[in-house]
Amino acid sequence: MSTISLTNEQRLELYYWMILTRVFDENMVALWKQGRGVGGTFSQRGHEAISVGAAYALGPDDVIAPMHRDLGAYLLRGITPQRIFGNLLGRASGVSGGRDANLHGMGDLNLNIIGFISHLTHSLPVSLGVAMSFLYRNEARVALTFTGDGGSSAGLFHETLNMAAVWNAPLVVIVENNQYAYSTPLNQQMKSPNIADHAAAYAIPGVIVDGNDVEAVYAVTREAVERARQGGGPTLIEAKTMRMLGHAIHDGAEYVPRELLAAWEARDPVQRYRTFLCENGITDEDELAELTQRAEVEITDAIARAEASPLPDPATVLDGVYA
Amino acid sequence: MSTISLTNEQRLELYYWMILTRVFDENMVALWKQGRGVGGTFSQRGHEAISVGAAYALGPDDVIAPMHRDLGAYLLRGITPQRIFGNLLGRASGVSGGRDANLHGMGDLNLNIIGFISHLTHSLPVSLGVAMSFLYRNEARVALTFTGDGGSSAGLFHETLNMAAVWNAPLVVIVENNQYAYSTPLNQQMKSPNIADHAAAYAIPGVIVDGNDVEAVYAVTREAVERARQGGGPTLIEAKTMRMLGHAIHDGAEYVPRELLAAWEARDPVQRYRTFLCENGITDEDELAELTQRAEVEITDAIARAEASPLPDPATVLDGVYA
Amino acid sequence: MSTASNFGFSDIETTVDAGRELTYIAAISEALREEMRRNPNVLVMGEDVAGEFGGAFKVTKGFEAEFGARRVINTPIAELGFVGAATGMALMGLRPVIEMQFADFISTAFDSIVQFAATTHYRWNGAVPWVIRAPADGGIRSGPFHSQNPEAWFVHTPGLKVVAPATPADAKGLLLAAIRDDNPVIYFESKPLYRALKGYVPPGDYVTPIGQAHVARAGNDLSIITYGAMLHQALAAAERLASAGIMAEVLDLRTLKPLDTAAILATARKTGKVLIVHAANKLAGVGAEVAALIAEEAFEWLDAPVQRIGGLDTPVPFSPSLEDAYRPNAEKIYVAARALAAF
Amino acid sequence: MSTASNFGFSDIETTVDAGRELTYIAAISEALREEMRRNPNVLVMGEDVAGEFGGAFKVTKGFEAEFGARRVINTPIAELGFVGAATGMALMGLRPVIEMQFADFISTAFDSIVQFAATTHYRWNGAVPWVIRAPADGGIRSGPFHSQNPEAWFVHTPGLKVVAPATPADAKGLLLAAIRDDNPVIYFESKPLYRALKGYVPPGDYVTPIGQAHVARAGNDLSIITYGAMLHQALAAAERLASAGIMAEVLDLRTLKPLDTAAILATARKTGKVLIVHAANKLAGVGAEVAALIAEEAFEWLDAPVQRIGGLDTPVPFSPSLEDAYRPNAEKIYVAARALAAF
Ligand SMILES: Cc1ncc(C[n+]2csc(CCOP(=O)(O)OP(=O)(O)O)c2C)c(N)n1
Ligand SMILES: Cc1ncc(C[n+]2csc(CCOP(=O)(O)OP(=O)(O)O)c2C)c(N)n1
Ligand SMILES: [Mg+2]
Ligand SMILES: [Mg+2]
Repeated sequence: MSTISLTNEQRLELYYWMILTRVFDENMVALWKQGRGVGGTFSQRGHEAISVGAAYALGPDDVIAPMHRDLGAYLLRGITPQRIFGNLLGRASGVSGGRDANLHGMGDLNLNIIGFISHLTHSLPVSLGVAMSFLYRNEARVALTFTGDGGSSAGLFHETLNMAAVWNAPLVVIVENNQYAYSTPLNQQMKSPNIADHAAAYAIPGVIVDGNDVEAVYAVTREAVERARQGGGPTLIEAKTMRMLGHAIHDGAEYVPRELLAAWEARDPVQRYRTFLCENGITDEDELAELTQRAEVEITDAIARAEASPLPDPATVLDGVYA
Repeated sequence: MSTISLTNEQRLELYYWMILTRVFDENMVALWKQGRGVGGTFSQRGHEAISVGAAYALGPDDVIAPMHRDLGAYLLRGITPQRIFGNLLGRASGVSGGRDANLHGMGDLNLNIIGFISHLTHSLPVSLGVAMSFLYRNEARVALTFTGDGGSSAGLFHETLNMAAVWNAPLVVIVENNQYAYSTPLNQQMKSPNIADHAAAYAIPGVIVDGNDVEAVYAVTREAVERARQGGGPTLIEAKTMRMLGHAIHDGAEYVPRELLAAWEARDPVQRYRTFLCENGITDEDELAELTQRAEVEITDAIARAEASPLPDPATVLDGVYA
Repeated sequence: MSTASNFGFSDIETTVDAGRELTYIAAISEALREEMRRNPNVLVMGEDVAGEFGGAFKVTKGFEAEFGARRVINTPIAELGFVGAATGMALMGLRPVIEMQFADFISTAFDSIVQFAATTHYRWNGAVPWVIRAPADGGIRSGPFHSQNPEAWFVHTPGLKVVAPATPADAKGLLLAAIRDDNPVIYFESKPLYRALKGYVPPGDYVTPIGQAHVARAGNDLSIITYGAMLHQALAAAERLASAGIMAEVLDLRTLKPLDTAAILATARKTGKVLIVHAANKLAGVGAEVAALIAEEAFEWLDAPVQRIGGLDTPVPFSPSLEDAYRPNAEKIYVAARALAAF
Repeated sequence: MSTASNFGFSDIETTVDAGRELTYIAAISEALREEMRRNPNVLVMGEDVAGEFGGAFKVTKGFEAEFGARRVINTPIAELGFVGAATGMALMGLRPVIEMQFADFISTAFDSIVQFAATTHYRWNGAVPWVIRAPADGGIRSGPFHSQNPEAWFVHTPGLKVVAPATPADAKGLLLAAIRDDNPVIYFESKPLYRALKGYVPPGDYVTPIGQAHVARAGNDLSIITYGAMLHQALAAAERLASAGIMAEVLDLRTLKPLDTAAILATARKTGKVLIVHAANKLAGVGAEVAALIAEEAFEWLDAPVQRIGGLDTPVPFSPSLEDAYRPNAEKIYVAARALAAF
């Protein structure tokens, strides 16, 4: 576990966002198993440290474009659990007002969040454009975005990093390498397992980080964000982790070797940070249990409110196509 | 000038293809200046050593997918100057039968040539597929294709090299880095000037070669082709050269510094090989003059025949949309 | 036909009863497996098609075990590149069947399809005999990027063929025809029919010729021209119309490019009243071409305005209340047809 | 209007005479320059637009000197990525005007346009006020990849706006309207008109509203509905028709999405005979939507079949003999209109 200068208060914040994400996820999975879901949804289990650690490294004016396993980032940046459950359940109160599905379409420019689109890997060039707008206006702001290992095979990965390098854009790209793209293991996606290796050819910094270590993720992201803010250009960060459940709610992921999952289970990012916090005397199990309890209440309440909220009025179906 | 085991006869062949390409090009430019052209066309000046040296490294069963500055490759692989002028002039006798423009659309599967398409960089994935068909059928054949420095910024560059590496495809990709994409200099296209650097991230061999040295181009291509043939997978070759005239016939290329052109003019691939051949006693100026003369006759004759040949019958306009 | 929401992820039944009643998706899988057995040049490629997994919808489950990794290729997420690679294979005489994970992602491969593959034979006689299988259509609460019907883009593009089976038998017959065709063919499969629709599927080598529409129900009072999942909504509406004494003819286009203009004009001329229905955006959709064709060449036979029902000019919304407003169905067809009959 | 083959590469005249007769391309350049002076959020980006070069067609020549490299951005050859980047800029309130080097390459950016930019406002209220300038159309011996008219793909796609000016005044007026619109707008410019067509262009701030068609010539006998370069072929045909005593009304659509349905229906109802003309592939082209609309909503006013003339269902062939066979022109319009008038 790396150590960087975080206050204990900050550490508890990091933990809270992780446990909130975990509790959200477990409740969401349960909801779908009970047949109360609408459409599909993506489990976030295993990705908590990346989405939370990275988002925590941003200032409020920075812009983030999360991907489909970055629930933690949405929560941390201020989208309430109720609005997210509303989205998942197609409610008018959902972030996209019932227009987009699961964790897609959850943009909110008031919160400096760019919504995700199914088509991989469009968050990258769009975030590059966001970063370019900061250069354009001489603002000391940074854009942060994410892609999966799978998304890194798409041409946009190359186009974006190349242009970001030439333009010296204040952009940070994090690859969440969770070993699989849906059912396809890494070795069928790429020959070299280190996606960060690409950075060298763009002449930009490339960093590999333990994606299950929230403080490590925070530290490398923070460094990249500050470099970008100071005119140092883009950084490519590869966070290694494991997708602990199926690709989406319907997927049992029988194709993943059970030993592999067991090995990663031992490195569970939430449990690991919990142990770290206790062993270093930063907090104790009681306080952590209280946080979990708080998260449970928040999520249970959000689900109840979201489920009770109405579907969109069909008469509004044509609204909002144009600005 | 590198030395490899080429017979003197082979060296004269290499020279002949280069001088034929040069003479073709000069006559083509003159034709267009006289207003006898149809549409646009691309000068080939400066690219002779790459297109000829690389194509010469292939066996007859290998497949080549040239780009728009690879006239030498088309000629060497057996498309006659008359068919090419026919193409440029929109004649029924042209390679594409008047359907495609300038050096596009000059495919001929009997000659194992894949036609070029305007949209950059589609020759790459298509050639990968050709290479995959060789693996599929267990044939010891290789696919060779080309892109410009400009084309290397396109997503397909990444998608193709990544898949070629994973699939260990018998594919050789040559980047003709001529310092410009139309008016855009290299430093506005990419941060690192060495495109071959990308190879490392795909875990495949990457080679930089002097693109004005025909034997050097031949040697590195030959090595890559044989490696691919023996199951060693893909290679990325970057051949450095300079585009000596405008992007296309109408382009005066005022944006290129004259000193840069002068420096490269001193390294003209045709003149350089001529000097090498004479200085090493492989041939003499008389024999070379004879080859030039032969090329002049061949080209002049081709132009005359192409110009005299008819345009396509308009009644055939719908033919060939479907196979 | 129901719009069951479990449209896609369970395994496909592999034991076929004597009556050969197969689901729509089982018919696709059977056609593909049988053609791969018959023709060693046929291969499948796409995201997640290999291994025990066998594709997002399990169409190729077990294929790698039977045909080997050489013929069942998992691709990285690089649609533009892997369709380009399929084009290279096809130019060399192989017959790749490409699975798009969802039809919505076909736009990612757009250039490879509309610029390279579609034009190559016209430009230099390079035949490109691949098929793209595109799991299309909505009504299943999958939102804007897992519900699209993008066929109009490709019908407008010279050099392609486009098919859209509506029944298990045609799912098989058109897939075999598509694979054997020497041109790039886009095969739009209907996700809402996958496991919800069962029907008789002829055994063995059964081909539905490309370019032939099918009169799914005969009638004299008006014509409903449709394709894909909407066929079943149209048939349901026609049934209700019949109870009201209105005899609707229902034409299933089956092939969208080249259109069966003879069949379209025949039904238009026969009934003089035409309603065109598809799930895709009505605006500048395939139905516009059908309507224009009729307005051009069957004008003198028409007794009423040519009507169209299609999706709205919005992305496909996710929420059930919005998607139901977005999407045509039997009720909307019935209402429009009654008005048309009364014209 | 002539189809001069030097359609594109010479510098654009910058001195404007008192009569303000400008070429079509000079009007584009003027509109862009003036709007960049007015609005610091407007920028241009694309391949080769910067420096002294100023774009393949010189529309932005001198712009970098005036506005600086920050507002005049040369991009690598990465259409998908740089349109995506423009979307990001637009979401932050900038107004990028993207130059496609040729309209043919717009398909390379397809996903960025039709999936991301077009849907973002509907999905999460993200406004994307960019403009893509797409130099389109042929007749200039440029072959299949420098002659395309791909507007139908985008008209079918929810969330976009599409314009296609036919005159220098509208070239200016629609470009200003497009830049000021808060949505993604695709602006199809007509290469054959670039330097071949001159006309009066109002000075200063002149806007042609998006969504309004224009009656370019009034008449009672039949309607020719068209846009882009074909307007001038239609007007030439109308002139000849007038000599033959046939008074054609010519409607210039100007905006293709949203269509001015009121103007279309008005002319159809007025004359009862409609001929639709565009250079793009006729099959499932924009004309199909116009014809279908008329067949649906002006049926009772029609005295004759709705006719369409468009490009053939082939790639645009390069050779003059083939391209002339491929492409509509005044003669073909005249012949069709005479037959229609006689119906
Ligand atoms: C262009 C495109 N093709 C296919 C898909 C379907 N798809 C959705 S997620 C996914 C796998 C993504 O893998 P990865 O990027 O590694 O992210 P992970 O799900 O593992 O977090 C695929 C293939 C898509 N969304 N976009
Ligand atoms: C996708 C795409 N975008 C734009 C173009 C227009 N275009 C044609 S050649 C060219 C420059 C190519 O540069 P490079 O790849 O370096 O090759 P070179 O011409 O220098 O040999 C451009 C931008 C194109 N053909 N394809
Ligand atoms: Mg992954
Ligand atoms: Mg170049």
